Amino acid sequence: CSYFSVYKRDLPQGNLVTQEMVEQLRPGMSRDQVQYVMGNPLLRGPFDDDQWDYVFRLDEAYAGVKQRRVTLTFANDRLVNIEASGDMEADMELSPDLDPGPGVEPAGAETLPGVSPTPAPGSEPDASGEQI
Amino acid sequence: CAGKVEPEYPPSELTAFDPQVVLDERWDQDVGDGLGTARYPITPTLDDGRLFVADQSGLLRAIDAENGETRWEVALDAPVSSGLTAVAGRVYLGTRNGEVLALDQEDGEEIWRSRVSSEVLAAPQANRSLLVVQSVDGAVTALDRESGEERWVYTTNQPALTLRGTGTPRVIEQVTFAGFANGRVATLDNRSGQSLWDLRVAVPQGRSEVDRLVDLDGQPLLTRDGRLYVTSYNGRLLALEATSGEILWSREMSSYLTPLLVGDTLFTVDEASHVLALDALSGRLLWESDALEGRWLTAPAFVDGHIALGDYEGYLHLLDADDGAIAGREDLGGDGISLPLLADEGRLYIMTNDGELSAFDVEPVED
Amino acid sequence: CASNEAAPDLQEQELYQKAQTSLDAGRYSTAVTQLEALDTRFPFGSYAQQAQLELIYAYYKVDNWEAARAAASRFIRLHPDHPQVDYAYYMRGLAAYQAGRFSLEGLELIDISKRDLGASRDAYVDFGELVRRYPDSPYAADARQRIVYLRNVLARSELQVADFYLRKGAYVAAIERGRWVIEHYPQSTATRDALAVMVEGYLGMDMRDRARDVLATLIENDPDNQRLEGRTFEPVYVDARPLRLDG
Amino acid sequence: VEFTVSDIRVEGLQRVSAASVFNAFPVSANESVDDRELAAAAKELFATGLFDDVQLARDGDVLIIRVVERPSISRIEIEGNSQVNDEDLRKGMADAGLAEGQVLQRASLDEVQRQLEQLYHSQGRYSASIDTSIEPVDRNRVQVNIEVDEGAVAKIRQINIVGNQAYSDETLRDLIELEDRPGWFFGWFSDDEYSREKLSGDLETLRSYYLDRGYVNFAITSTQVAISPDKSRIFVTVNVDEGQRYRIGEINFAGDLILAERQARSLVTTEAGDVYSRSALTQSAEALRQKLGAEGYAFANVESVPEVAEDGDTVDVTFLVEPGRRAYVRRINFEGNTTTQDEVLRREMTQMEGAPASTDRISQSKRRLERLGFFRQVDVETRPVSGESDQVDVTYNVEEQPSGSISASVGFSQSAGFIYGASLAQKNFLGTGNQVNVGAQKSDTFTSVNFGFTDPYWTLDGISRGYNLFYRETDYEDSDVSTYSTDSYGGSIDFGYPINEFSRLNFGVGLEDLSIETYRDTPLEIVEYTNTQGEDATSYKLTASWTRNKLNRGIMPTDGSYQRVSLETAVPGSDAEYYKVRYRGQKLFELNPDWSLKFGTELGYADTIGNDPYPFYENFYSGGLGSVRGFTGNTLGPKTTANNFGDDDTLGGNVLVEGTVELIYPFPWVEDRRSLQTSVFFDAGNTYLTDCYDVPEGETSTCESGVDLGELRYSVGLGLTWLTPVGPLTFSVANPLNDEDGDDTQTFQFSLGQTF
Repeated sequence: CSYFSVYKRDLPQGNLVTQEMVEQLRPGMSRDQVQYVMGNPLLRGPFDDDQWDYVFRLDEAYAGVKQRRVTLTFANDRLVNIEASGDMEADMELSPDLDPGPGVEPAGAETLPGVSPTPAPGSEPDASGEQI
Repeated sequence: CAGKVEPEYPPSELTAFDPQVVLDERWDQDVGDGLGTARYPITPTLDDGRLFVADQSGLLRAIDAENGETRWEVALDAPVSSGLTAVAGRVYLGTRNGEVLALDQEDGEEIWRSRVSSEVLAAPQANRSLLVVQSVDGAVTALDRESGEERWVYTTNQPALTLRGTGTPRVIEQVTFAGFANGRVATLDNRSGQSLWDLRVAVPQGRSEVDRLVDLDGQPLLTRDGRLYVTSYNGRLLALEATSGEILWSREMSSYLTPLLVGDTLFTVDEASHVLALDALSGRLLWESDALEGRWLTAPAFVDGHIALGDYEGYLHLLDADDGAIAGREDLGGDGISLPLLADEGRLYIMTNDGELSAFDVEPVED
Repeated sequence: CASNEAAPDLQEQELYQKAQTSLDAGRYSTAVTQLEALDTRFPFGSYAQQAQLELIYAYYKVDNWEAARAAASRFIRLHPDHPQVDYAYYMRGLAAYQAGRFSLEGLELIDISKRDLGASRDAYVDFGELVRRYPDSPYAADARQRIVYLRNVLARSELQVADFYLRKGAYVAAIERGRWVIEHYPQSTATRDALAVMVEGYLGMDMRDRARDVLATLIENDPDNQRLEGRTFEPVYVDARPLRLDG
Repeated sequence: VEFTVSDIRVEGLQRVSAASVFNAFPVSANESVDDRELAAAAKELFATGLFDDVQLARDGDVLIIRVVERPSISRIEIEGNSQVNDEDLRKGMADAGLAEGQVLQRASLDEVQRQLEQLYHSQGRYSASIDTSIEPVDRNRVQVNIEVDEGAVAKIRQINIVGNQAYSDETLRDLIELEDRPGWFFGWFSDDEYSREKLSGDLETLRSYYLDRGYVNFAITSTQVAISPDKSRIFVTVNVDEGQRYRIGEINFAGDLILAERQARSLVTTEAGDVYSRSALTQSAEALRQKLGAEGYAFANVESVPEVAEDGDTVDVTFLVEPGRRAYVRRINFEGNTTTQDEVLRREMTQMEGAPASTDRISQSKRRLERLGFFRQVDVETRPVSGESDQVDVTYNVEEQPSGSISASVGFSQSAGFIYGASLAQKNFLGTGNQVNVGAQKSDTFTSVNFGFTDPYWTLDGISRGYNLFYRETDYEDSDVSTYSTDSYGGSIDFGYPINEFSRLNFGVGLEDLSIETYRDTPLEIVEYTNTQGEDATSYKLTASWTRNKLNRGIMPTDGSYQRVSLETAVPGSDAEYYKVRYRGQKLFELNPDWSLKFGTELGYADTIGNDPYPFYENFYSGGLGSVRGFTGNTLGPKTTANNFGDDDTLGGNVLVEGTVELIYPFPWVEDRRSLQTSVFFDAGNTYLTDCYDVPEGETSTCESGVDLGELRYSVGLGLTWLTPVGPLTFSVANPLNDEDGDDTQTFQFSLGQTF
């Protein structure tokens, strides 16, 4: 990223599922077996629980967005359909940034530009007026 | 600022008495810095006219019992913590780091030094071939008397809190009688260290760990005709048949000191420092004296018809063996007496806590 | 008048009378001391249970919300099937409700749904329990009204967070916040906006099939929702083609 | 035998109400019962625990229940306890069901007695004894007396470690807390009082000492605690078996490592050949666990498993890595933000909802909240979601503190008469996270108004936008206050954005219109300047700044660093074209949680563009709070050449040099370090003119130009910053060290609303 561009961070969303995980799935598996392989889906089907969406989306700070989706369909609690889409192969490493990032500009550390304390010469009453 | 511990039995005041005996001090000398703040039971020992004494820093000295002259003195680099035993030309003692030393009676030369499992407080006991050592972790180790090599070890498990000090084993040729902190006495076969029989002397009762202390801290007494006397803390004084462990008689009494047998009378001191005289065959109480209650008396010694005891303030007391009446008293000071006194035909050897050794002759008052 | 420290040897009945007079006269802090003394000294007396109820009321009147809630919970635990236990449930909810309110809330100057709603959540749960256990208790009606108000506040705060996550581009987070509203506050009017959030979230992730399912439910439940033009949904933050539900 | 109960009469009641007997007694009037049911009923009534005895009798068809009420406790009297205070005792007893107003249960009284003795014994007070007595008071109520004789703590007279060869008794005894000699000062500071916890703590210290120095097989074979017959002295014997000293052989990893082996190995602080050290292995395991946490495996578990090789003296270590399931954050909640809006907190989060969890990002977000300066305390808690084994909810609990100040003031000075002023400076205005500065001052000789507003998150990525307006008019016509006056008004707008983890860039543009009024006693430099440059100056200002903020806290930081380089120029087309460069740096070292050392500096250089003189009203000033304390605000630096009527005055300079060293120490007796900070400081600073201003013909200027560091002014003093509910109050007492005549000094200085 160029020295002047705005600092951004990667924005990961969803379950980080991989092709190896999907290959371990077998139709007929129970929900628990699927959960053991893939983990618990963060995004369940909107209304019926027989459809689980394993979506992983990585909105990279200085690059595009990579997304993959695996939709599993269950019939009477047995896995019947596996549908994978998006770039399953792409390497989606999470960038481990450790520093807390720039703080918000602490007011008071610097008087706002334009209001430089132009001193009225002579005995300027200093700011110690009494408190009402 | 933390208060002193209020004793269970407040020490009794010393009352006037008409003396029956005269104590004539023959000699005295200082032995290093004595028993130390931990007051290790470094009891002196006597063997054919010679006294062997030591202090807790490892100073060992041989003294002519008659005139108190020092024969030789040697500095062992070992913190002595147990009583001394002198037999067959050698002196045996135990140390704080669990070592056992054998030294030559002639010049204090170290003959051998070997190791047992923990700190040794009881004087090592010997028979013709073995040296039996009891350590604070409840183990009894038998070493070869000649070489110091370990022959066998008998271990027992210990309660979390025990009374300071350990039992001293009573060793004869075939067996060793040993009392433990768990309230049991065991008879061990000297060939293998296996227990022939063991018996519970005291039963732990009460709520707190302190109430449940049942240590056997004295040395079992064995008579020639096979009777065994064992004292216990918070428990009983037992008279047993030595070969089978069968109980002849028993008396509810708490004592952590070794009893004394004179003829057919058994003298013992209980935890309240009452002195009792019992008929050794039946256990019948002959007399009991509570004149010195609460004065933390030492184990009793017998000299010339009298019972000799030391106390925590450093007084030496003599009671008449027949009726327990106070017959003599001597103030030795020396930060108190905790070691049992050594008696030898009319003469008493006393070592105080800060290491003052003195010899007294006991003569009856000519009236 | 009665000294604050209730005299110890007053008979139970006399002490109870004194507490009643303090309550009637509005001297609530004195009443609290007297009722507390009654409770400790005559735990099994005939007035004990009544005193405990009035103690809840007295704490409430001196604005000591925690003590009121604690006393109510204790009463419910000790006398689960007491004829007036519904009052204890109601007071426990009311104390939490008051603890959650802000002075400026009425002026809409500070929108409390954007801030910590711990106390309001407790009130919502307690009123819910009261209405469920004692549907025809005299306090149920008022409790139901407060539940509606609280439900909207809690739902609105969820939607505000969902809105933030839509702007930020964290679409899974936004969708799940929407689902939370639908699952936990089904009767609140906010469910419609929650559906709209989910549609936009799915559009953000280009999952137009899911978006279409949710949009169908939205149109069915709230055809003239302001996010809809006829059967088309126009995303606000997400740059995606509008979603039209044909047929 | 069966009989119908016509009526029930209860006898023996004293305090318990008949009602409570009836509703506990399952049989009611005109019920037919047999003996078995009656016995069961009696048992049930007894089970209430209210009665010592329940008897049933018959008088014809009337059932008589004869009860003996258990006394209830009217008072509990405790004496003799000093080690354990009354409340703890009463609370312990209440837990055991023994409290005033409760029914007396004999069993619980014995239980309490046993527990108390147990407690004292565990403190080494073996001679403690407790006896209880029950005294009837009236109508079946009793008073319970508990006399406690705590006895003294048994003193330790021996700690004997048996079997140690590698380390001497002395070295080992220095490690442990318990001692076996009375302390040096009458035994007061001694630690020779026995307690079981301290002993087990000491044994653990011994064990880790050996395990950290290669003795893998070190074992404490047994420990004996013995007590003297008079229960006043304790003897501790610890038997150890050191075993052999080992070095590290191979290090390898087992289980699912996730990390690259090279990366994992870099986290292990010990390598083959080093002496085996348990603490090094635990630290390495923890480092690995945290790395895995950062990678999203919040439930990771890492263990170091040493295996002693049969031969030689090496230990092979295997790090067993169980990453557990990758964890996800389901929801992030905030508690305690009663005024600050949820979004102000949420936008600081680097950990996203509905995304892989990273322990680093979760704690990183906590630090970002702390740096806002809005909260006194921030805590974070991660709780697993029930039912979803790999999901967690993260809750940040914040404790808000006032982050700004509201002040109104009435002042009086001979020259300006009454001065009315009000100012509001809020860093978190109404909880929106926006910074607002509004100020107004009115007096006979001047009026000033300023308004500033900054939204740090104008865009979600953290681009901030702020603008500022000010108006200032002075009228010294008839007062002898000052030798000249300036009126000015203007405004500016600026944008800032983060360029990396710690640094921000700001760009701004502003307009300022200034007019100068001179009087007969105006200093000559100013008279000459206005003659040559005119009295009005309109300037178009561009500002740019780079800030790097690594301070650990927004308000009263104790660690970290802060740097800021700013450039301000009046671009061509302005009446006076100049540029002004300013550097401001702070570095703090946290010596320990309460003490820190702070170094600060401020440097400035300004010059004109072209050959017009540098505008004097843009000069740097030094002195006062935030600069060189002990000197009156803005009075350090070159002086003007006095006109024959007026006296000289501070002109300021185009070069600024300031520095400070400050030691922050804990104010005694004050627990809450977060709202009060006290320090001892050494300040230095001054302003200089690279070249003097011209004076009218025929006059000689008294100014000396050139930067002479010898002219730096120094001061030493005590500073205090206190977060009052109204805003941060800064106070300083300073003693100038090398003030020369003409310097304007001020020992006490304070300000409200500004932390420096």
